[in-house]
Amino acid sequence: FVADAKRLALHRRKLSQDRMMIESDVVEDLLGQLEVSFKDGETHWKHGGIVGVFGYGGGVIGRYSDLQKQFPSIAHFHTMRVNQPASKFYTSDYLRSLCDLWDYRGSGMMNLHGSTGDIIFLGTFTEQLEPIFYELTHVMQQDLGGSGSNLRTPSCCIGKARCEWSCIDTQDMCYDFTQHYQDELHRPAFPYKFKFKFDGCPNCCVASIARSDMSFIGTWCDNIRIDQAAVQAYIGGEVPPNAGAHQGRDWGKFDIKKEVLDLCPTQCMWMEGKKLMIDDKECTRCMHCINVMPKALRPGKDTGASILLGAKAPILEGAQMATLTIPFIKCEPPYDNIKEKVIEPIWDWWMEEGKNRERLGELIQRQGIRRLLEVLNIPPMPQAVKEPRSNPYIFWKEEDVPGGWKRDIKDYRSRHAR
Amino acid sequence: FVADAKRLALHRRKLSQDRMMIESDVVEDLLGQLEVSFKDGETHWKHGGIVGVFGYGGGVIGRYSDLQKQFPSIAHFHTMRVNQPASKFYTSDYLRSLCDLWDYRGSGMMNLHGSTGDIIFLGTFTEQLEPIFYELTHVMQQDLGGSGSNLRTPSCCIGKARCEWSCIDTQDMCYDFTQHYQDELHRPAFPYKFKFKFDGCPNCCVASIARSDMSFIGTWCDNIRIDQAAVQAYIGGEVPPNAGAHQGRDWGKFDIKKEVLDLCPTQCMWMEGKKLMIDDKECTRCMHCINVMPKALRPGKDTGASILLGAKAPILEGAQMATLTIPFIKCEPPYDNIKEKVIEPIWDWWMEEGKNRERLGELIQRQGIRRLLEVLNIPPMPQAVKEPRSNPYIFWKEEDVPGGWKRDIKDYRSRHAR
Amino acid sequence: MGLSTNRLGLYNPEKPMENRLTDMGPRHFWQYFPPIIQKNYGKWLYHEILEPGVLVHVSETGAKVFTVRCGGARFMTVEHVREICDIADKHCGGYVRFTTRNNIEFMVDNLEKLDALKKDLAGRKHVTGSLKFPIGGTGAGVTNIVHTQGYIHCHTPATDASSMVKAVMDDLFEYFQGMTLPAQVRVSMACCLNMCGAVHCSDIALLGYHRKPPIVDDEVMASVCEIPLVIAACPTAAISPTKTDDGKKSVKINDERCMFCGNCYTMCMALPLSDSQGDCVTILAGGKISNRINAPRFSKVVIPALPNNFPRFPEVCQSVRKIIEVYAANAKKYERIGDWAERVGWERFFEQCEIPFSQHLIDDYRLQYDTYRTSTLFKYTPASWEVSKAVGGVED
Amino acid sequence: MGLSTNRLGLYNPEKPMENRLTDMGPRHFWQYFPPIIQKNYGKWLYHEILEPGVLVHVSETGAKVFTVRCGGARFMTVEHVREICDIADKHCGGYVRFTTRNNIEFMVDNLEKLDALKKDLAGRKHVTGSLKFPIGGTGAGVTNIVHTQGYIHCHTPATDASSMVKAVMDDLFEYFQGMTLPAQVRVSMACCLNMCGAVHCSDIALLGYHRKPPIVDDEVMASVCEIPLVIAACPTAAISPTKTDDGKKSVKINDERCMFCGNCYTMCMALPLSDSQGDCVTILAGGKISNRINAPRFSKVVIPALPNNFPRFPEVCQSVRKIIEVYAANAKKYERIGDWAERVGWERFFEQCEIPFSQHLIDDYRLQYDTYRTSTLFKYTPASWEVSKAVGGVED
Ligand code: SRM
Ligand code: SRM
Ligand code: SRM
Ligand code: SRM
Ligand code: SF4
Ligand code: SF4
Ligand code: SF4
Ligand code: SF4
Ligand code: SF4
Ligand code: SF4
Ligand code: SF4
Ligand code: SF4
Repeated sequence: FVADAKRLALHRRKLSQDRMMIESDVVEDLLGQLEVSFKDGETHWKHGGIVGVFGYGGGVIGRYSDLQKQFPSIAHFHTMRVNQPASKFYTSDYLRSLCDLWDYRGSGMMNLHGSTGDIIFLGTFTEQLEPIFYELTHVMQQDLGGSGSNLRTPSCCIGKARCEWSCIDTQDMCYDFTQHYQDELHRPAFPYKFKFKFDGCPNCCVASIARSDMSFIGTWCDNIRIDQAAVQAYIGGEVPPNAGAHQGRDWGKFDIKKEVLDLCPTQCMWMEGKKLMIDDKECTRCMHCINVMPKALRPGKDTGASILLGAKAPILEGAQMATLTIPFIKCEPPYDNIKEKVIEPIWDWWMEEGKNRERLGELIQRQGIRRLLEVLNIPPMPQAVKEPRSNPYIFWKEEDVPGGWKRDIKDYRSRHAR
Repeated sequence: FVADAKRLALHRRKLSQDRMMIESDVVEDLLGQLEVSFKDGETHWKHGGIVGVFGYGGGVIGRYSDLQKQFPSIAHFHTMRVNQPASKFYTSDYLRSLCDLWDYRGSGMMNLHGSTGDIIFLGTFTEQLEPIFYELTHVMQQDLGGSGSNLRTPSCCIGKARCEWSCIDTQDMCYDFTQHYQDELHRPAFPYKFKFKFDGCPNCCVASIARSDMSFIGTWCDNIRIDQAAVQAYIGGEVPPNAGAHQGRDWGKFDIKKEVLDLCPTQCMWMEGKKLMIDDKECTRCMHCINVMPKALRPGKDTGASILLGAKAPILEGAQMATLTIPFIKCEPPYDNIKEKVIEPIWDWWMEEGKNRERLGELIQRQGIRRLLEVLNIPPMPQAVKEPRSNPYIFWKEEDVPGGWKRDIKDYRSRHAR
Repeated sequence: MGLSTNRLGLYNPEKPMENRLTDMGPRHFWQYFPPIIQKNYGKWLYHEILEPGVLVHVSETGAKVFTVRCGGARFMTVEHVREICDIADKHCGGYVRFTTRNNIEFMVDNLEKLDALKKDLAGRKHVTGSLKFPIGGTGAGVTNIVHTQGYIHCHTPATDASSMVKAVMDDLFEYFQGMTLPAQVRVSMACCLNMCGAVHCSDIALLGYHRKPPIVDDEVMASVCEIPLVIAACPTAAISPTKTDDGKKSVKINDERCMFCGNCYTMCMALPLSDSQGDCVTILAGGKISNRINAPRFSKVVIPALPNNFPRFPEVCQSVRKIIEVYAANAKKYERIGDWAERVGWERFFEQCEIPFSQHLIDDYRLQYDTYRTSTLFKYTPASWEVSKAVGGVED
Repeated sequence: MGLSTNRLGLYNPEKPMENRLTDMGPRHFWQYFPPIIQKNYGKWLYHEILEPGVLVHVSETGAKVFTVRCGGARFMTVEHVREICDIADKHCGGYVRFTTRNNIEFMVDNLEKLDALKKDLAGRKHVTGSLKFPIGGTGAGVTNIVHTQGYIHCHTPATDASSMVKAVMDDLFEYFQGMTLPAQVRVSMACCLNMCGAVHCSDIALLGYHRKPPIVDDEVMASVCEIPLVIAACPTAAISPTKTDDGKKSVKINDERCMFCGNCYTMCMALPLSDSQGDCVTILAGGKISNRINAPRFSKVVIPALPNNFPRFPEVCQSVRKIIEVYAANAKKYERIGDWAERVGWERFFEQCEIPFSQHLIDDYRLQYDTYRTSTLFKYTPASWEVSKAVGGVED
């Protein structure tokens, strides 16, 4: 990346200053400060910095150097988060406009992409934030992404655009939810950040299950589609297993028993002569057999999503992965069932009872899945847990218990002398 | 049991009162109170009751009826815990003396045995506690067991007495430790109860891993002994698998692959032609293959015990099973290494830092395994955990960190402007 | 020296310390080993279960010991014990032992003695006609149910032990006498969650449980209990200090926070929990203790509450039987109940055992997070479809 | 309408609200799909990896799309992006995409274009001679390392991101270009435990970590931070209020209780943690995200601390390489690093990777109990023998 940066430095040196609203040596200064940081073994960015564009509570991360005298051109070095198009396809002229804009009004350095998915503009001065925002919205019809205690920029896997396994329209859902919840994305109303991610199947290529408060993962509820001829092609060695993902090493001849049947976690596959059989009601849709034989096996046709809740990084109570909450839900625009029956009840609950800086996952742990069921108004299902509780510490409610809780010590003592 | 009780009632009615120090109708009264309890759905024993024999802090559980007028003969109904001989073999005349003693000075009702392992004398009056104790000690050379915040009566599996798999002398260890720690057993000096149990092998027939603060489980560190001829006998169906434990149902012909090799948790067994092979260094000594083919396979010859710590029932923090702490330790009388290097350091720590009513397992959870290692002065081993921590929240100590912790804000600010 | 026969025997209340013997511990075990056990101690080669309840162990000396295991109600009277002694004298040279699950084991050293012993045992019946010494409890079956005191002796039970165990055991008797199950099934019972007997790792556990917060006996609280200790005793901090209208120091309970553990009552008699309607039986399943194939496992709560229907507990008996029958029909050889449930998935367990899955079964205690299902790996069952319907995920 | 070229562009500071456009969201994705993607959206039948970094997806329409995946340093300058655009124009009709791991994907619709594209990419080098657009990152290999800001932009890092990632990636380059591993190995990097990028479920995770408690900037504490919020921010309650000698309100840190999470600094600038000697790199391994075969799994801490040896981090590179090589040599096909470690047992993992097992690796946080090994099932390794020796369990 340094080579690339140096190249930009060169480029900027050649540009006349009126082609740049930020000092031309911003790159040199950044690399300079980086050097000092290496030497000191400490970052040289000041803490925080509340800047932004009018009316938005997110989209800009304020940064100031603590070596401003030494490196004046990065005295301010705010980032802007630009909401990427779903699954990150671009046309060159769109990208070029971004470059021209950022070259002119910013450091010319960016991240494609940030971990949440945004296009990250790395480093500009406060003065340029509004102008950039105006250019983005008026000229490029492009909005900022999220930061702060907002809905964060949703993202999704490539899905149906170029993947044969996607069980949901990841891009459409991502786009629709982003648009529908613009207010939540730009104006902090939550106790903390909230993230949506959309994976087309359980392979989880956008890692939604580990990185989003609400994770949508495509799945199916009918049967895996089998092309028996293709199965034979795999057995015969005419097609490389796992689409050739292991071709770099000689793993020997493909062995369907060893590589597929035996590895099926539910042991629900077997061969009847030349015929591959699957007991689909035992299948947990782990994708393994499909991954190994993409030409022969495909997910079912009756598709929808599983919704899992509460993934997050370690701060504070330790990391969490998302918990299975809605096993299967059909996903058809305008997705009202998801919005009204799932997302909004959860947000209402979280905004009502969540503590400051408490992620959804932590709230679920604090109040228990039982409370979550009440909030969503859904019945309990064993699928929500790996196993039932092993401790008998059940918090019974008064209405569960015959006769209620009001008791009279006198009545008790009438039967039991002290 | 009611039939049995009625029978005793009859017997006692026949006895002249001077043959009993407790009312003859004690049985009727007990059954009577039981009836009332069924009716009320509540026990009719009063709370607690501190009684005992001089100088001992345990061995007697005080009980008083809360229906004394109705059932005077069980107004007092204290139990005495009599320390059973290791693995509960008896001679009839010893048992008969117990009966005579208890018939005469108690209710004539008992438990063979209590859950911890004691012989339980169920129900006598306070006045008889000392006389019974004197008879036990002087006439029968027999002491009481434990209760209260003491070492509890140790117990063990049948071990070498009648089991081919025992890797340790369970009875001898049980007896030796019980004798060696009589003071701890009789005089409460602990924060809470403490239990030893001794299992001869990982089958855990005395359930030590679930029920003892310190669990000794026999194991081996060399190779499983194989009798290849016998292996063939199993394969040939001449010997029933698992010693005939499944003979009640037709499970079909014995299949060594399906029933042994495939179920070996470490997959360290295979057949080389007619020869059964075991890669012993991968074996985790789970006993399965030995259980299935006792005639063909035996534990190794180089034996000792694994020591696991901290099992307990749910009160308060939830149940715990014992945690592997000492992977392998030779067990030879007088077991000084175990006493000096394991038991006593643990007790010192627990007595020093354990809270009132805090079991060892809870102390370990509160202070962490790391502290346990310091106390035992042993190095860390991955075998103590299923897996390393997934959270990075390491409590570093100052000595671990280069330069220590003392730092000066001025020095920091000299590099970092606010 | 024989047992004394006067009221206070060898004890002299005037001089309580006079020739008091202490710290002698238990009798040494060796003297109670029958000769064949002494001779072959540590020499056993292998064993075989000849028939339900009958074991033979073969020694490298060639000696064989035959063991007959009989069901023991661990609650016994001296009369019953004396009868056991008679049998031991008659057949076993006066030796007998008890197992860790309170069964009785008679041992003989040859087949003739074995037959005689078995005949004798089979002949001994209670007046009620039931067998006094049923033979069984070995191998892949149900052995004796370990249990606790209940109403017979304890002050904290939420149910009775002996009667429930008797009822369930009668119902499962065929499994005690047969070895028809995929693996051993260990049933245990505890009358409160102190779980004496540590039922927390049993294939099936029966647990007495309170469901009403303690009643505060204000009148005596301050006088009979250390209020600070009482407050500290509560794991959920549901107890706080208060004053009664008439100014007495006492405590109050935050009912919503109570999880009915009873620890406060253990510490203080002025906080009774037991209640005929509140107290119930909780069923747990899927635990194990042995390290065979996989690690020991806790039992899981599968039925939160069944009524205390004394003395035969029909609902409890039916539930236990149902689980065992479904298990017997579906598990593979060597699979314990928990192995089977984990292989097919707990959702299948509940579906097949026809046990409704209630929210009470979802952990909400300290380590709850580790029980959450954080994956998409599940099987569809009616329970999951109910959830989908509730959110309009599928057409009704 | 083109981009404006004056200092403030369309923005008028006088009237900040004047024709401000908001809430328009991102551009719609469809317009950025190349024609072949639009035509075959949702119609894909199967795919194949032709060679490292080159995929073909086949549609039911018979159409094929060829994808070339290039390693992208996600930190890019406009110059680099413009070059990407040139390539897209030249070969891909002006279309390009980026993956969820920040690789660049160029797509073409026939083999000729594919060859031309590959040649072109292979020809583009940095002045340093290194490839600008290395092709790879598919299948059973190592793909791009996702990472975070580090010293380039963040205020809380305990190490730098870009430089470490560059160093490690250079070292692992062969695996980026080959598909020689038993399964995919996903390496991720985060510069503090906020773990932007959620490295907590990666096959190998590199994590910047502080090891010194915050220094309290007494002088400004009261003025720049809400002391009660600061105190509340600490998960271990290590922070308490205090007064400085000159009577200023401030806080003090109980160093022993600090676990260096940095949450207090996130909340309050007057509590800096970073320190050249204290800050270190923690290595985690064995995590995964996909639900394939088994559930997603957290990564486990396997090396508590390696030095921040800027800018090439030799110790980090060696450790990562070692783990991958031992894994490659011992795992079965389709086994992820964590699958392998669990199959052979973590004790073997440490033995074979020659990583010392330090007490820091034993969990002592909230859910620690669930990581205890509560069974006798283990393998002997030198580490276990050390314990046996320490207690006189075996002869030295
Ligand atoms: C820019 C980005 C890292 C990157 O280089 O890509 C980033 C940067 C920061 N994150 Fe993050 N997070 C970024 C994605 C994430 C992710 C990954 C994701 O979203 O998929 C996570 C883990 C998932 C999650 O949300 O748990 C993440 C978990 C955090 C956390 C811990 C939150 C938690 O509940 O555990 C914090 C701490 C906080 O919020 O105070 C945090 C805080 C921060 C802050 C704002 C620092 C702070 O103390 O407030 C960082 C600003 C850095 C800077 O100066 O630019 N960032 N952060 C990512 C956003 C770019 C984008 O919009 O595309
Ligand atoms: C008699 C016995 C049950 C039986 O019928 O067999 C028993 C009876 C009592 N146990 Fe127990 N425990 C008995 C074995 C156990 C076991 C099993 C074992 O030792 O293997 C356990 C589980 C293992 C363990 O120690 O965790 C056990 C765990 C408890 C507990 C919970 C302790 C904990 O830390 O979780 C309590 C509560 C307490 O100590 O206050 C308890 C308390 C009691 C008390 C003293 C009741 C009380 O609230 O103080 C009971 C007196 C009953 C009575 O009136 O006779 N008993 N107790 C067992 C002792 C007989 C014997 O000495 O052989
Ligand atoms: C007599 C007794 C030991 C004692 O000191 O009293 C005993 C004796 C034997 N056990 Fe046990 N076990 C005894 C309680 C236990 C317990 C403890 C308990 O249940 O509370 C366990 C752990 C139970 C659990 O895992 O939950 C136990 C788990 C085993 C196992 C492991 C079985 C499994 O599938 O996990 C074996 C191996 C086997 O059965 O093949 C075993 C094997 C044996 C053998 C075959 C050992 C031998 O070679 O003699 C003995 C006869 C087995 C049989 O009865 O079929 N014994 N055995 C106990 C009889 C209790 C009873 O009256 O029924
Ligand atoms: C392009 C991308 C999606 C996107 O929207 O950008 C993608 C694309 C594909 N993934 Fe993925 N995955 C992508 C990130 C992921 C991630 C997320 C991550 O790593 O952060 C995961 C989860 C990783 C994990 O489990 O830790 C992921 C787990 C998989 C799996 C499951 C592999 C496994 O063994 O568990 C498959 C199935 C397979 O590889 O056979 C898969 C399969 C695929 C397929 C074959 C899907 C298809 O039919 O086209 C695609 C090409 C595979 C390849 O590159 O070898 N993809 N894939 C992402 C490329 C990232 C990159 O630049 O390298
Ligand atoms: S998550 Fe599934 S659908 Fe989405 S890209 Fe990955 S494999 Fe395809
Ligand atoms: S998807 Fe997974 S569980 Fe289903 S059949 Fe294939 S391998 Fe088995
Ligand atoms: S624990 Fe092992 S040694 Fe002891 S009796 Fe059971 S099987 Fe035999
Ligand atoms: S004892 Fe268990 S692990 Fe060892 S070889 Fe036998 S079955 Fe395998
Ligand atoms: S389980 Fe509870 S009620 Fe039963 S004996 Fe033990 S302490 Fe008493
Ligand atoms: S029963 Fe347990 S939870 Fe309820 S008040 Fe008493 S101690 Fe607290
Ligand atoms: S991981 Fe930490 S240091 Fe790195 S960008 Fe995120 S918050 Fe900043
Ligand atoms: S770093 Fe974390 S643990 Fe340490 S004082 Fe700050 S908040 Fe508390």
